[in-house]
Amino acid sequence: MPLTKEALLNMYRRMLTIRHFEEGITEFAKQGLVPGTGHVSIGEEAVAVGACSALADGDYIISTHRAHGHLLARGADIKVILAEVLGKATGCTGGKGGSMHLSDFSRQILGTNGIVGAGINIAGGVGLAIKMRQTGQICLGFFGDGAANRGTFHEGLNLAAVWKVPTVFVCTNNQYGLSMPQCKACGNIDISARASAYDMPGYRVDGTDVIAVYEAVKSAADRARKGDGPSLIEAISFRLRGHSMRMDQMPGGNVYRPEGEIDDWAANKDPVKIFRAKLKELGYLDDKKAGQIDAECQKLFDDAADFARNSPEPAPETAFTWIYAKEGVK
Amino acid sequence: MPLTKEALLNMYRRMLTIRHFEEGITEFAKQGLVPGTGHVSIGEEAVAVGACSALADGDYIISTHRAHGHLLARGADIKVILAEVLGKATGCTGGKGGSMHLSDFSRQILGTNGIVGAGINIAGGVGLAIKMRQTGQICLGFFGDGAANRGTFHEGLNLAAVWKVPTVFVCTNNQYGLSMPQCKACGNIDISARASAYDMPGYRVDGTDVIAVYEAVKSAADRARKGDGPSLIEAISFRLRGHSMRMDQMPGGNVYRPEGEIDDWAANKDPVKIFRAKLKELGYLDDKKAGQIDAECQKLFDDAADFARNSPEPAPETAFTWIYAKEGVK
Amino acid sequence: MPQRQISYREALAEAIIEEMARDDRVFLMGEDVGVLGGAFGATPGIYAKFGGERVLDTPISETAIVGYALGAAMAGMRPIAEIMRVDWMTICMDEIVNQTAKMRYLSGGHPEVSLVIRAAAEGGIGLGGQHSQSFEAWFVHVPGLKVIMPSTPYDIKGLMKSAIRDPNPVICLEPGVLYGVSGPVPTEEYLIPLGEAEVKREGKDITIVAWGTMLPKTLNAAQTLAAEGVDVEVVDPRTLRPLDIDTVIASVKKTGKLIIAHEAMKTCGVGAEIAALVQERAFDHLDAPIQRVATPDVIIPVNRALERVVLPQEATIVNTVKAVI
Amino acid sequence: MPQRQISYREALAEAIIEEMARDDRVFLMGEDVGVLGGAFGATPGIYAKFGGERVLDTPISETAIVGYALGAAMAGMRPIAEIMRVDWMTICMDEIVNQTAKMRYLSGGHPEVSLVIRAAAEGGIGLGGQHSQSFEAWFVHVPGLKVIMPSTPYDIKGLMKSAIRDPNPVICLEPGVLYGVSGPVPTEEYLIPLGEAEVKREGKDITIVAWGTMLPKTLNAAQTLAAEGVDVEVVDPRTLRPLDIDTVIASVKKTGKLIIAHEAMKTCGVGAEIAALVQERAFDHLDAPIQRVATPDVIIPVNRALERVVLPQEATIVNTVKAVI
Ligand SMILES: Cc1ncc(C[n+]2csc(CCOP(=O)(O)OP(=O)(O)O)c2C)c(N)n1
Ligand SMILES: Cc1ncc(C[n+]2csc(CCOP(=O)(O)OP(=O)(O)O)c2C)c(N)n1
Ligand SMILES: [Mg+2]
Ligand SMILES: [Mg+2]
Repeated sequence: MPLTKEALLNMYRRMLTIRHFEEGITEFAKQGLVPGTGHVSIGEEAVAVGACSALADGDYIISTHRAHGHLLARGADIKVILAEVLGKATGCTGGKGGSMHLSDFSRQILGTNGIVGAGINIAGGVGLAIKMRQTGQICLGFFGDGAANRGTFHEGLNLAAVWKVPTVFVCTNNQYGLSMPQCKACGNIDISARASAYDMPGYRVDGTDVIAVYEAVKSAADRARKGDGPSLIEAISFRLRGHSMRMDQMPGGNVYRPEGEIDDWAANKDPVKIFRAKLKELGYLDDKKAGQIDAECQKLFDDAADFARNSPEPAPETAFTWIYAKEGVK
Repeated sequence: MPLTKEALLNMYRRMLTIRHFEEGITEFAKQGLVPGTGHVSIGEEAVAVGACSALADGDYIISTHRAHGHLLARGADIKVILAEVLGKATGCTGGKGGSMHLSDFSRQILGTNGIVGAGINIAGGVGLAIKMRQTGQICLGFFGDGAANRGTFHEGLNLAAVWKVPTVFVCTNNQYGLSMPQCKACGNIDISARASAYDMPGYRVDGTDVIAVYEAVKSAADRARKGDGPSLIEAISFRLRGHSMRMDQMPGGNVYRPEGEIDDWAANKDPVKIFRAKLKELGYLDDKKAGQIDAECQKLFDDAADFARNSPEPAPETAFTWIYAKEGVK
Repeated sequence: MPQRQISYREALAEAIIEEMARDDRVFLMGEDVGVLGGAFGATPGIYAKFGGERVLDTPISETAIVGYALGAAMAGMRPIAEIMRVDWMTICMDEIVNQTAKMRYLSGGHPEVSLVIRAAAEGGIGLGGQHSQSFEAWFVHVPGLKVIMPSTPYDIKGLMKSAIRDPNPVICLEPGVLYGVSGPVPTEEYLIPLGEAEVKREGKDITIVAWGTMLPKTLNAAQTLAAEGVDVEVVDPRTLRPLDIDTVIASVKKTGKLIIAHEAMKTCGVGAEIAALVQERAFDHLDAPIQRVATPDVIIPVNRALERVVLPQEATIVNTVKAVI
Repeated sequence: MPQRQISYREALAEAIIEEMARDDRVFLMGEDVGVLGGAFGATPGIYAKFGGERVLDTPISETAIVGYALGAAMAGMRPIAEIMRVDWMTICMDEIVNQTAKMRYLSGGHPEVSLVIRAAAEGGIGLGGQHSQSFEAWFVHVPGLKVIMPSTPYDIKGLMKSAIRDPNPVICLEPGVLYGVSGPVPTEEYLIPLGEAEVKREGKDITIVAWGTMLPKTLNAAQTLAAEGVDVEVVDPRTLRPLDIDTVIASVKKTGKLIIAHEAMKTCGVGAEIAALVQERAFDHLDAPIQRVATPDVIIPVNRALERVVLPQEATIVNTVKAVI
């Protein structure tokens, strides 16, 4: 069943919302408004939106340190997410987790992680719970090309295969793990091929093509929902910015990137541009409509920014809460 | 270059020495002479001897908890090893490491390990040192099918491939990791196939055939020595005893094994029997000669047993040594 | 209450079986927990009762064991994850410390991260340096975790049941040498709240706080000393985080003297924390410096005689008491 | 000696560069240590000097980083392995604790296991719960390891050089917030022996033992207090294992009062060990209970104001001193 015009335009909207969000917080970071750091996914929006569009209501996701896009693609409240990135009381963890710890339990977004590769096993475990509880959901676990070299990738995918849990593993291969080009970090750059080690289907898709990502994840999700077990999807994409907002500002913070690479990629690999062109080709979008959508998405961010910036700082006593849940037999 | 008659008979002697050693210590364990436990490799002798016979003097090995065979195949002193298994002062660690911590630094046997899968990275690191020092050695790292599901397998093999270290990874797939049948422990039982994830050659060989193991390891060793990097060899073999001497004696300690499996395997998969038949077929062995060799190997063990049993217990003050090396600039 | 004598491992298995019967979110996972009932036979009979759907054998993948347990807990289950020995909790410290312990906090207080991670601990079994350790101090250092270390059949049963019901992650360390030791356990159901120490023996001359393998050794030492006229009070914290320091302090206020006995390495063991707290809160009640009986900072040898040299014994306690008194 | 002002990171890089030039067995490995010079820029200039043959970028594989370093050490090299942050040493605790720390012992005393494992530690940078921890107490609990935690450019240079030459595994924890802080460092070569504390400020009224980020805060507090007539002696252990307790005790015998200040969580931190040792060995010299200034048992928040609420500050020290005096 091909995606409708409306669905496609919604996907475009989501991609653009992510883009505006991350360009916006990059500015905020320069102004010193972001505590710590944050990792923008500019250039990777098609993976977030393609993958999340393939999910049903009630499906879970588990994500990484580079997660704003996943959260927004999955429908989390942009205001709450932005407030969290700014460390405000109205953020999803009241400013205590920041950009690396975003979640929305009302939407089954079970959280992101500051430890690379830690989410893979957690996503498998969510799949295990789904299977044991027979709820018909699935879980989507995002991770990066760098994370794919951690032992947790191996243990997590193998166990998922053994137990046939309904988890879809989505690797955003943005070609770098911090300063490490993917081609120097592993013996075989084809991460999807590792799936065969676990007798699991593996797909390599163009991560700048939101529809390709959608289709791959959709079929993996269908398979998982039917009880046929996990899949691994590798989406080739491009990190158009520095590793983190902090490092992007640091002198030498991008020293490891070949000269011209970012410009070249921005010109040729930008998924938003690519999708916009595609939608125009399909006749779903013209310049006017594109301008309108752009303005809408910018406004979403601007409203969120008003909300977040005007939100209170967390009260000092909140530093001590949530460490333990209250006891009590349930 | 095919193996000479002499070489083959020496391999047979080594296999038989291991067999007698492990049957002997099993008896000792029943008599309560073995502190803690120990893991015999009865049924897996062809892997130890085939692999170690493919090494040159000066090559390193790193091994596992199930290591007596590797040590003896590599030429360690049977007396010292037996003394260690019995926890005596004359053992290779003076009775402090026991069966799981055997080594012979004069023969580049850098040790065995009580932590499943921990040796894989260490073997890679030894390979790294060889490469940096350009000594022309190689390192052989043994591990089990169970260990292959640990994250260290993934991290260790990937990095070996990236750095092209001269390490040969040998997986003894004896079909079980403790009570866990290999077929239930991983998505794809073909461990050798995982090598492709690292763009490394992977071979699956019959681990009851000492010559097949020798040949596979020899070609991997040659490749490593030439600077072409690591390989993974999976040798299919059969654990003809319980997981450990302790568990073999425990009621229910073998409950997980299908009825008749051990007898069946002992009848059909015993590498010593198989090799003996082969040598006879080749005309290298007759019953008389076989009897002689058997007696020789038994005597090796008996002499070692005399030595070890008559060796002193470690002195109490030795409990406190070797924790730190003395400082001093070298 | 009617009582029976059952072993530590039977009491542990009973606790798990009762809770699995009571709450179908509870399940057991780990290496060899299935038909084998645990590599140390710690959990017999559970698989026979509940089968492979709720007793899950795993591959040798310690990061996956804890990571999956955590994920399952976040999606509403209440896993009991066995890591065979605390020595290889080293492999999954990220999953325990950075993930499980912090997940509720880092998720805005939303999920109940209700799971138990169990492991055999301590030595005395001739298994050497990588199989004889006790890292309770590491876990006690980590906010977000609770830590129990029960030493009797009665305590493991009552505390394990509470741990399974607790809405927080609980680390349960089980002294491996005690699995086969029997003691009285009621036939009726009971719970022991986490965070309550027990005075295992009343006395007036000196307080000894002891847990793990050191608890039975301390009780024996107390008997020996009683014959010599020294009346020892023995306090078993049972839960190490949160630590019931009040019970310890009340005892010290009575006796004026304190020894802490644990099998873990002396330096930076939990004994140091108890000593620090007691000198802080009962400074004027102490008649003598607090002493610690613990394994000196060594690696545990396999040879049984050497192992006895390094692990603290009954005699070590007796001698320390005599030196303090 | 002629001195210059250089930053902590420059001093650290100098130490490594000098030792790599001196001994070709020494090399550096870890994530992003190559052209980037470390994710926190902790090791600038080393790659430019020695290139990819001796400065090895690794994949994100913490178990391989330490395991390979260990294997290389066993085969005669002297690696310096960087784990970017101590928070993810959780991933390779088996490699550190069961392998590296015990390898010499479990190999019959044969190999020199000479390697350094370095990591940034502690918070104060707004990076939150998984990026702000300090686990020195865990490593101090492990026989076979040495642990250093230098807080000044002078100390990191002299101690790092000694650590690289030491025939044992050394864990070096570097307070991340101090990388950019400058201090005097001689131009000539010098070494600081492991295991020697330094009295960073002499005083007669009270002793404060402090390390990591707490050292500069304590020195500031001491100045504030001096203005109010309280004369604080500040002892920096610099090496936490082996700990130079004698210097601490000598100071306590002089002042009669002790505070220990560290950023790690209070419960089961190294402060507990020092308190336990001092009350044991200087019981009669203590005029007041030993106090600990540490992070209360919480998870570190990202929000900078909240982070300041939980991490101990100069004022915390000043107030604690006033309460004790
Ligand atoms: C276990 C661990 N090691 C290292 C880091 C530091 N670090 C944070 S992000 C990152 C790169 C991750 O690469 P990848 O998985 O490809 O994700 P990307 O950043 O490209 O989205 C590194 C090394 C970390 N947070 N956790
Ligand atoms: C990390 C770790 N997990 C679990 C154990 C307990 N254990 C010891 S041997 C073993 C089975 C290992 O299986 P495999 O690697 O196939 O080797 P085998 O015993 O078959 O030779 C297990 C689970 C351990 N020692 N280390
Ligand atoms: Mg990446
Ligand atoms: Mg096996």
